[in-house]
Amino acid sequence: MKLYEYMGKELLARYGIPVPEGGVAATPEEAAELTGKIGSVVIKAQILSGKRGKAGGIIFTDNHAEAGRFSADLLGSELNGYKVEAVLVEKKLQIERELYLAITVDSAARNPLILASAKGGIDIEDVPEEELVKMALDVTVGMQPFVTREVTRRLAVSDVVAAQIADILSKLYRLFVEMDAELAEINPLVISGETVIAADAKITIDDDALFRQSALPLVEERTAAEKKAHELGLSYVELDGDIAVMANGAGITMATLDLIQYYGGAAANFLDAGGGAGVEQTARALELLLSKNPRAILINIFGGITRCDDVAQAFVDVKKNSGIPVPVVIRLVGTNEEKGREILLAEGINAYKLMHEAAQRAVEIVKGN
Amino acid sequence: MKLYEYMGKELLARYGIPVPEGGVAATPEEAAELTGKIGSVVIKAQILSGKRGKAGGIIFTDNHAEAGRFSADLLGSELNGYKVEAVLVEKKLQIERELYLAITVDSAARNPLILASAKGGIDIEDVPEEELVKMALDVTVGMQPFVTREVTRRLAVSDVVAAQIADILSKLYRLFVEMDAELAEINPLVISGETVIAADAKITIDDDALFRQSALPLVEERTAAEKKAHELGLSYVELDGDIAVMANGAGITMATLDLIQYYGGAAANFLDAGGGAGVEQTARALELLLSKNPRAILINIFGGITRCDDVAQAFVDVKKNSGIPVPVVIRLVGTNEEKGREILLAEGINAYKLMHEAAQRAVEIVKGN
Amino acid sequence: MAVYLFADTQVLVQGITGKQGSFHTRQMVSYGTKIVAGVSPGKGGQNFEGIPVYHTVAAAVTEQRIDASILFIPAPFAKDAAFEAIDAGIKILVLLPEHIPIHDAMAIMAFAKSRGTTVVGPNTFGIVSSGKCKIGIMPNRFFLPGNIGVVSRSGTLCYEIVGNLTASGYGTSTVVGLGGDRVVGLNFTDVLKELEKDRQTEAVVLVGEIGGSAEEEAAEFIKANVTKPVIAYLAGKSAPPGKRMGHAGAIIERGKGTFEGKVKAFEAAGVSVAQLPFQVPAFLDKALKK
Amino acid sequence: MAVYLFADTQVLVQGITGKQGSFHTRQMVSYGTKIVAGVSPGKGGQNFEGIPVYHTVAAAVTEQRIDASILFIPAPFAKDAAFEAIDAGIKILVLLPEHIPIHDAMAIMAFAKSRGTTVVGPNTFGIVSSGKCKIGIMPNRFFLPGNIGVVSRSGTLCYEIVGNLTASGYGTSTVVGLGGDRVVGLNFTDVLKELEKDRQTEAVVLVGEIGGSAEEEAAEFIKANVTKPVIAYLAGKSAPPGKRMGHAGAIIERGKGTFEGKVKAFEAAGVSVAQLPFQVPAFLDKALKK
Repeated sequence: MKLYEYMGKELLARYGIPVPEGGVAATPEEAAELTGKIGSVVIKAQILSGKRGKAGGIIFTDNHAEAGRFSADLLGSELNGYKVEAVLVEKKLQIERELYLAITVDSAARNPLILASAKGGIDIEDVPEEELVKMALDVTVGMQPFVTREVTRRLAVSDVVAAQIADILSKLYRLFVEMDAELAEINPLVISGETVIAADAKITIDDDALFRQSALPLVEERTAAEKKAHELGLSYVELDGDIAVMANGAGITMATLDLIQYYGGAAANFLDAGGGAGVEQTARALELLLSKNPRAILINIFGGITRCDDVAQAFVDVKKNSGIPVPVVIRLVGTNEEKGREILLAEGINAYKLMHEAAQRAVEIVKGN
Repeated sequence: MKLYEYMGKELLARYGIPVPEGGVAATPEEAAELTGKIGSVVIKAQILSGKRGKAGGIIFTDNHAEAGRFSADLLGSELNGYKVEAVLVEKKLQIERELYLAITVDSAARNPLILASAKGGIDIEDVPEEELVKMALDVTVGMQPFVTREVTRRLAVSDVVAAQIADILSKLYRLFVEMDAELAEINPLVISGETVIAADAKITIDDDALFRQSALPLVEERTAAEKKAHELGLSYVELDGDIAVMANGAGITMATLDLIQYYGGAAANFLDAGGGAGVEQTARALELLLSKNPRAILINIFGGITRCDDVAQAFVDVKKNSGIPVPVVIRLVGTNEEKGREILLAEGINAYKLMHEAAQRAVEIVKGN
Repeated sequence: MAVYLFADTQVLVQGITGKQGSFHTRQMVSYGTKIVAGVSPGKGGQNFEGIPVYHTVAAAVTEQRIDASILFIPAPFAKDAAFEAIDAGIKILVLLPEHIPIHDAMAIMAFAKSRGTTVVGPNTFGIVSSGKCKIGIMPNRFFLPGNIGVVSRSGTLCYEIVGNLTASGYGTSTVVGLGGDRVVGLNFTDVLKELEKDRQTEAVVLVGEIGGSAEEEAAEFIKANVTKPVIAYLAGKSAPPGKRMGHAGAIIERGKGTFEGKVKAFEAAGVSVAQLPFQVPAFLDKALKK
Repeated sequence: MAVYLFADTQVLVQGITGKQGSFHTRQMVSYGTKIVAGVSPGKGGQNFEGIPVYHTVAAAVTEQRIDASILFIPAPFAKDAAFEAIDAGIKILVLLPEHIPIHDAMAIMAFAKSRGTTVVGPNTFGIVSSGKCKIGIMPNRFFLPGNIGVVSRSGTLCYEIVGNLTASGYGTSTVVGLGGDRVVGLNFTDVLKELEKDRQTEAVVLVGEIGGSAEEEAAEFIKANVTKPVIAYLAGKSAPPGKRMGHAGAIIERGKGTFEGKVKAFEAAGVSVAQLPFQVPAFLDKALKK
């Protein structure tokens, strides 16, 4: 779960990391009032996307009327595809130098990784590899003084700045661990006079750890259908095509999508019904697919824990209760396969044995063959 | 540094471990007042020694006058060789069962060790090995739920008691680590109704970590001379014999003491002047030895970092300034040996080359040979 | 011979009395796996269909030799259960649960490394040495003894491919599910190293997917160290960047972990990449000159 | 051959510019030790008498091969410096400082174990392969090459005994100071294992003391595994129980770690225990039939 910049900064501040004076505003009046109070400010649209400056989502002003007008234009509008629901009003910093500082998870090495660069304010992907400071952290020992000493050495900053960065790193690591962050990024980390301040914050919380981070506000990035799927315990992603897909297992669902593309079609979604979904859950999944008005449905079941008869029964139930107005292609193999085939045959459907044949047929249907 | 029971209990309480209601009293009036307030109490002399009950250091009463009289007798008196300067007045517990619980350092295994027993209230040394629950802790993972689950399983306590002991163990481990304890012992840990309470506490803090435990009151167990030695950076222990000993290095000092015993003498002290002691420190060490009025002094120097001429010079300085009224036997080898020998020869002392010969001579002197 | 698991491997089931645990314990027993003990706090002293149940792993290991353990434990408690098994000295740990927090996964991997424990998963279907010992939730009937080693990041897709192998007369030596999470224990390289040494294994099928760099690392390793034929199949060719395809690891982020990059890496290592799952047996025929 | 340290061992000095560090660096260099780098935060880029000085250990290891490091660092900062060396991959760490908090020592040992680093000390005089490489503070002139391995818990007493050996014509192969603290890295058993394998070593002198159980464990190990003659000398026979004799570990507590218990254990293992330090060479003559 990505946090808005203002939420990230609230976390930074809670852990004792310096952030600019400021506040979040949900109305133009609040933005104007904050500007009046702070003086020279920067106002930033709060959306879960970078490159806000280029899109017109950031201004500098010391005029509260201008702050109000700017915020009125932004609030409620769309920026980079995201609706702006709040702006952050912050004291404008005297920037002498911008650095980059982050802690993230190194999947391959299976441990946290410090990323730092003496060049900040730009996308870290654009920093040349040789200017990027990377340092692995051993979770059994954490952020020790020797680690911050090496990071600041490689950043080649002055002693007074190094001491502050060391302090920020220790606090950022505590935040990273205690808040179950996948990414805790400060970009830019600004040197202003003798002081080091976090001018932006990008923090992503591990979705799987939200159960123990209940104090965090929920930031919803998903579409309504994706949200509904999540509540049903399904893994669902909306795509641009017209063949709705359901399969059981993430890998096989991806492979099904690939086959549709291979035969010249386009999938409307990724839907992994998981292993062991019963009649009820499968029926809900089908309804979800129908709600997006696809031109065909492809169901690909390789029954391990999932029982083929359950899937067939769910199909029959949905058809009876709400009707299925589009063609359906089903592939069924595995646990209770024969029983499942019988149920479908009674409905006039001959289930496929091979997944690529089923995918090919679904594409043909949509193409009108 | 050993803590008094009342200090240990203050620490336990600070970490959220249940202790009986009560308070510490330095005067009979305070003890009487606490008894009046609490009702049925136990009053315990605060000394750094066990077996206080047998020595008359513990009573149960619900009469504040009796509490005052008992405390008046105890306070200022000596118990098991320790002066009683305070008593602990605590609510008397309804004891259903007594357990033992401690965390200590397992030197050989180089990690913390949980010690527990379903039999408490007695010296843990008296618990048969097969009834002792021992569980090693990995400092990189700490006190995890699975550890406490195994400890309480082996203690064979009820679920409700197990949950409380698990909680106490977690808190005790945090205390053990954060307070730099070498030993954190609760004996007995009392089951009173459905509640588990720490009825006694024995906590020892690592002397080497006192620099970062400055919030703790200093408990002084040493004699005046030992305290002075400590301030001089010397390692000094008083013994019962009459030959004062100074050497450089703990092992060689012990060996020197052994040689004195081997030849039939008795050492007055252990004094390790350390490696690299200069003239000044050596002189102070000599003065310390003289302050205990030995019948002879044996100095055994194997100069590595320690310079023989420094030791010789210190000897000459002390002799000139304050006089040395007892015979001195010196063994000198190693760094700047020749120079040291010359300095001593000028004072009429012929330094030995071999440590056993020097020790033998010192014993002969005391025996009047 | 197979790798990791053998006919005499003695297995513990943590969470044996739960719904998942009990169902899959029966499946594993019927496959022939030697399940010698179960752990279920509060149920020590009982037994599950003849298998002794203990309160803790420590209690189990004092009475039985345990070579491997599998966890049917809800994600929030999986870290403690994994630590318990590692601390008790168990050398192979199969982490079934999905949705284990990534910080817990990192902690488990660090502790396992320090104690020399091999971790499979989390979010894996398990591991099986066909015909000898299965520790996981894969359907028994597809895993017949043979000479093909299989290593996969995903579950059902792996069954699909193993099903295709079986249908074409190819049995499997050892099949390992690495798990779909970002941080997992065993990776392709670890398993390839073992399969290369295994006399029973004649060729290896690698089932990968988009996201991460595990396939690229595998390709590097194969180039330098693997002499046996390796056939790869990769899922996610059609996935758009920035969308997480079910698995935590299956996402193309910042231009990394793409299908094309992985195919390129494999081809540079001499690995044949099948376009469609059902092509794998034909690729094997060619590689093994059958 | 010797053990642990060899003629080509490259050594780092952490705290090289301090008073102790600079003095003993000169001593080590004059003994012939290859000191290739020093670390002193804030002094990176300088040099100490021709030896390059770095700000961090990580910086040093990127420019030099470092086999071992010695710490001249005040006790409160020793843990961080030790972690730094271990994290940088240094495989032998000599922890000179005394008064390192015991919790720090436990943390260092756990981290070192997980990374496969050998720790000598804390509160040790160091380790020397005579004539080849000395990492420590022992006086150079007593450590002449020969065939006797020596392992000791205390410093000056060890010099005394090595001095006696030298005077009797016995040189030393490798001499290891285990350190006087309660929690130390290498113990008698570890060193005995190496010396037993070392072709240069013909016999071993073990210098122990009261307190702890290290000598008893050594005796057990010798009984089962050591074929070379072992002579022991033990300090502390005359020490009363409950008094800590300088070393944190040298205390008889609750009837454990007594002189008598240790002598008994050694005698049961066939180890000759010398009553007086100067007797050791004669015991060696007898054991080696000279």
